[in-house]
Amino acid sequence: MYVEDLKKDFYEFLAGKRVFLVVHYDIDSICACKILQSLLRYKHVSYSLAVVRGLEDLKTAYHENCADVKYYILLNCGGTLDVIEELEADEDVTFFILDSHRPTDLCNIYSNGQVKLLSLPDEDVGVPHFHDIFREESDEEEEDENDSEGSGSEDRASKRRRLDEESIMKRRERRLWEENRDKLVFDYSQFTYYARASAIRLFELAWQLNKEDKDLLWLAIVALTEQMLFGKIENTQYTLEIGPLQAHANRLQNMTNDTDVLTSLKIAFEKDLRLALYRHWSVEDSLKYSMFTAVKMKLWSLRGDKKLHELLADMGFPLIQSRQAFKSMDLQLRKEFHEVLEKLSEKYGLQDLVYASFTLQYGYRNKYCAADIVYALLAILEASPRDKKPEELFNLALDCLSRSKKEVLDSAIERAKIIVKTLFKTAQSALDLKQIITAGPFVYYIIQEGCLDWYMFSHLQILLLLAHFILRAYVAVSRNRKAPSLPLVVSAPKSMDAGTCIILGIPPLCENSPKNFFGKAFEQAAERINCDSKCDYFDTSYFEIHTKDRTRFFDALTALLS
Amino acid sequence: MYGEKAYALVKECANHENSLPPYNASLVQEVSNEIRTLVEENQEDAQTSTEETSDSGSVVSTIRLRHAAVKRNLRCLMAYHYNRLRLLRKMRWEFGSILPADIKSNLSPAEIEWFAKYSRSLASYMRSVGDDGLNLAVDLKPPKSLYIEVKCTVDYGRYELNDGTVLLLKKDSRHYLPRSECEELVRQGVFEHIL
Amino acid sequence: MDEAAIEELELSDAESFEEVQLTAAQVIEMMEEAWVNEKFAPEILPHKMEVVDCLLGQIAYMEENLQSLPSTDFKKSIHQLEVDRLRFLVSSYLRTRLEKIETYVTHILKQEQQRHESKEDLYLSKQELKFAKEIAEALKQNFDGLVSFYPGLPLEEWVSQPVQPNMHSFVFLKSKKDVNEVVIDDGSIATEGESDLVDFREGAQILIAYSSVAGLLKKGDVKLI
Amino acid sequence: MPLPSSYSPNYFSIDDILATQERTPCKFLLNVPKMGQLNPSAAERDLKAGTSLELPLWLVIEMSAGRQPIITPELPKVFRESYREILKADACAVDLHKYSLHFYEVGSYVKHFDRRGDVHEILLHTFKTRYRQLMDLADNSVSDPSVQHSLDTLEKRIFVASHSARTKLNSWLIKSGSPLEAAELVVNHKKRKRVDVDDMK
Repeated sequence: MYVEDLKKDFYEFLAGKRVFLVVHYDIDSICACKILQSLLRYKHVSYSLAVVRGLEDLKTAYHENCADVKYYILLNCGGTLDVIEELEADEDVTFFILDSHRPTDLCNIYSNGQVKLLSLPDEDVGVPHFHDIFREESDEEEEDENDSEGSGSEDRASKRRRLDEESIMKRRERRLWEENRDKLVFDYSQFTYYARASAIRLFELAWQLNKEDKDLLWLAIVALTEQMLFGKIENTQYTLEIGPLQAHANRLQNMTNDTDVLTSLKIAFEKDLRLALYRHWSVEDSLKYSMFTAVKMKLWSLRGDKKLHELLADMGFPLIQSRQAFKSMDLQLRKEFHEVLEKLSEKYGLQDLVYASFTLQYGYRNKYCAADIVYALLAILEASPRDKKPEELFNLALDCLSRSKKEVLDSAIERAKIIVKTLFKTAQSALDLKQIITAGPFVYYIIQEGCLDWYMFSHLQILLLLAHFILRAYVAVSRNRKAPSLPLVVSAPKSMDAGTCIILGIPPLCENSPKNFFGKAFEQAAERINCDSKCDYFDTSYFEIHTKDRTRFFDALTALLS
Repeated sequence: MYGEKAYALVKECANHENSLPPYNASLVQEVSNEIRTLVEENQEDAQTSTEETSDSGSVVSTIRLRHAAVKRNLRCLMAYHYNRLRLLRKMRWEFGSILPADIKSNLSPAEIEWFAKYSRSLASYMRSVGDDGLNLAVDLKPPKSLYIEVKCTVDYGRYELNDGTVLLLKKDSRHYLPRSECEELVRQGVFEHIL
Repeated sequence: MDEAAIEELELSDAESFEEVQLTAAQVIEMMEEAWVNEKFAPEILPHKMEVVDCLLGQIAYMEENLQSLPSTDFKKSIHQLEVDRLRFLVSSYLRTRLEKIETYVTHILKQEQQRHESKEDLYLSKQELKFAKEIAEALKQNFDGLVSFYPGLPLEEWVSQPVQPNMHSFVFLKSKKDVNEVVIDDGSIATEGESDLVDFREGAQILIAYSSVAGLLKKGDVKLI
Repeated sequence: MPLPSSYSPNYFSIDDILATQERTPCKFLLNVPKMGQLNPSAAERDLKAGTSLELPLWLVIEMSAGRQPIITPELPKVFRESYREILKADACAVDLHKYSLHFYEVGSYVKHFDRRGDVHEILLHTFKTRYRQLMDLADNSVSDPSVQHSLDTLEKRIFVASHSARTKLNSWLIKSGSPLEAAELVVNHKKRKRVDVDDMK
């Protein structure tokens, strides 16, 4: 069931209770978690916190603590599955779920109170009606069964005949109902997609409670930016969400009277460029490695390289300057950068280079755009040394978001550059070596075990970014007219020891929508070839199988989608 | 030169201002031996002093020199032990009455005995304050807030709070708890306070 | 919120200290002054156990009342914080004294002995004295064991030069009333009349060697800050 | 929470023991029988009057005191005229650490060997001039360990104390709160354990 009044039935309800927070390992969750923590503190709600990466982690976290804690808040996890069933939860346990993964499991939506959804009902699209899905076994039927079991009555035969007719009718009706239900459920759960970021929902709660501030707003902004950068939501949705956040930014800015540069914090609504990390990089590198410019100008080729230099020349940026760190470039050039590039964007086919975003400014020297922070968090969560545990990285990511730990942020940004570069180089070599293969209804790309950077791509979000990059690059160079209408499947090694790999599918470019049908397709393909599969991820467009089954799996998928 | 070994003993303290190295029994023994030798030589010379006076100066000077060396050695010896006890005292406040095994193995038997006595005296003092005693090992900083956020740094296992609720402390898990519940665990390094 | 309970909390101030004619606020103020003095004075000061006991009683009483409040009450957290703060005050005061007792144990016991002989009030409380004697004994035993390998060693030195507080260290103080002609002790042996004198006005703040004002502090004419 | 202690060496004071181990030149006034081994450059049984040796302060102090001194002490070279001139010129420029690890402590002992009081004066002068620089460093150096290299032990202690006070004040001003911390010894204990584990690998 949905919680209608978050303030009364969630926030105030929790006062004085012990709560367990289960947080999914992603950027939106971290932002949401930070907002929630600050809210819980006002009420002195004592909590413990666990980080989960998949269903198994969720089960472990629940079973380790279910004896001691009765209230669970699940952030970005658990919404898409029947938690009561999956966790074998006791009756006295209550789950509050705020999950941006869709579709939400129908059992959660129609739960009688043990599962409480914190999202808005209209974020779940096309939810079937209760009676179309759940059918109360009528008393009659039960009697029916009792009767047929109890033998020995006199006019059994005649009664049975009568009953037979009745039950045939009933069974028929029931079959029809079941068919209808299966269809409804299939339609409902056919696509996996994302609803609005959980952090935004919690920020709104904070606002409702009059406990919002710029720090919390910034978290909501970062979460939204992540969804946009990783292609999890449509552009229109991004535009829709950004309006209210801009209003909040203005309002909060006007409310403060802190003018001291050293301590004040300023969130500005600004046009930004789709160039990764350029404020902390050099102009040339950022232009070259960012997906947007790389794909539009085909920068992986020699010709692309030349074009890039032409662009720089057109802009009036000497090579020496554009290879310098942005911060140490001539002030004049730095000021002009935006404008000049915007002017030239049409000439170089870079329309849409500019998008609306926010920057955060504090102290004299610290200015970050929301995307910078997203990249930094990504680097911490998914590109840290292998010996770090997810909990440590989660803690580090929280540190990265607190302004007092600038060194954490800066080193994360350095690592983020490596990610961006690696994405570019991987896409480049995929094209050079013609590794992007058409399989009829889809194209696929496999990162082989021997690949230098395979470990980096065994992480969900980086793999997603790579998939976007590869698909766009493929469409840009492909002579196949159908290319924009083909989806892409990528696969990367997951664990060398276990011999498993991840499969990720993304929808075709022409659909212009992140709605993803691969979850169901993967499931069916795996069923067809009867292979061992694991669906531990909350986002079902990811799948995990044994590497040895991959060829058969792809065959089955081809057959299925043809 | 006399007192070199004793000096080495003190140097050991100086080099480990905040940790307790293993009790250096052999060096202590050597210093004791030097003291014994010096004292015995002095006693011998004191008995035969009259004979030497004439030709090569007074043996009194020799005795004075040796006596200075004895005093120096004693001072070093005692300083070594005294400063170890001071450190041990600090440990009682920081680790509690039960020391980690690896620290305990660094102590001499006499030090272990002293520690037990000190612990006992301190405990009975704390019990005697007020009507029902006062634990002086907590409330080390003026409180700022009732609840604090902590990060668990070790796999501690299940831990029961004062109000009877139990929570599982796993490495790197985060908790938001009443400060009074956390303080001792923070002191012992189980928790890390996050501001 | 149970209004009566809150009222009771506040009433307790007046009631429980009737016999000494002190309000809770006064007790806390005395404790604070004693704590700051003890913290900054190099030597141990006469104990203030009656204040400590008073305050502990009050803490216990407040905690009892807090127990009866529901845990969600906002006022409860405020009061709880206040109780924690008071407990810190007492603990810190007693800890500081223990530190001094342990550091200067030989010296302090010697002085207490002298005070006892001249029938003066002792500086240590009964419990502290017991504690001090115990740890002095433990230290002595430890040292005895150490030098027992040879009888008759010249051991008088650590007893004759015990660890002593530096009475000449400087302290900040505030005068609680006018005090005239304080003799400034600059460590040199000055003959009477030659030494410098200074007058304190009430409320004046002064930085001065502790030895010059130890007496005033113990009388309560000045307080350290 | 240690007591605020101003400088006061005692019988057990490690620093004082270390300082009195420093050597100073002296001349023997009397023969000392059987003590020839103290003079490494001669192989005689007795130590002859007139011998010049460098001896540790603790011995020098004992032997030069009393009604009948056995030796006369001289000033260590860093307290002699030429060095004093350097300190007088610009005390701040001197690497005191190279002069002596315990410059002030040693100074306050050897000043008694100098009847004119020049050492006394130079000690005061050096400390006063350097103190201001020291405070400046402590306030402003961003935990740069190199600045500590030219300080003697006493100065280093003052530096560390005031630097940490400064850091605490800053963090209090900015965050208005100080975190609860693990006990110092516990932290050290853990660090050491980690080192041990590393060693075993």
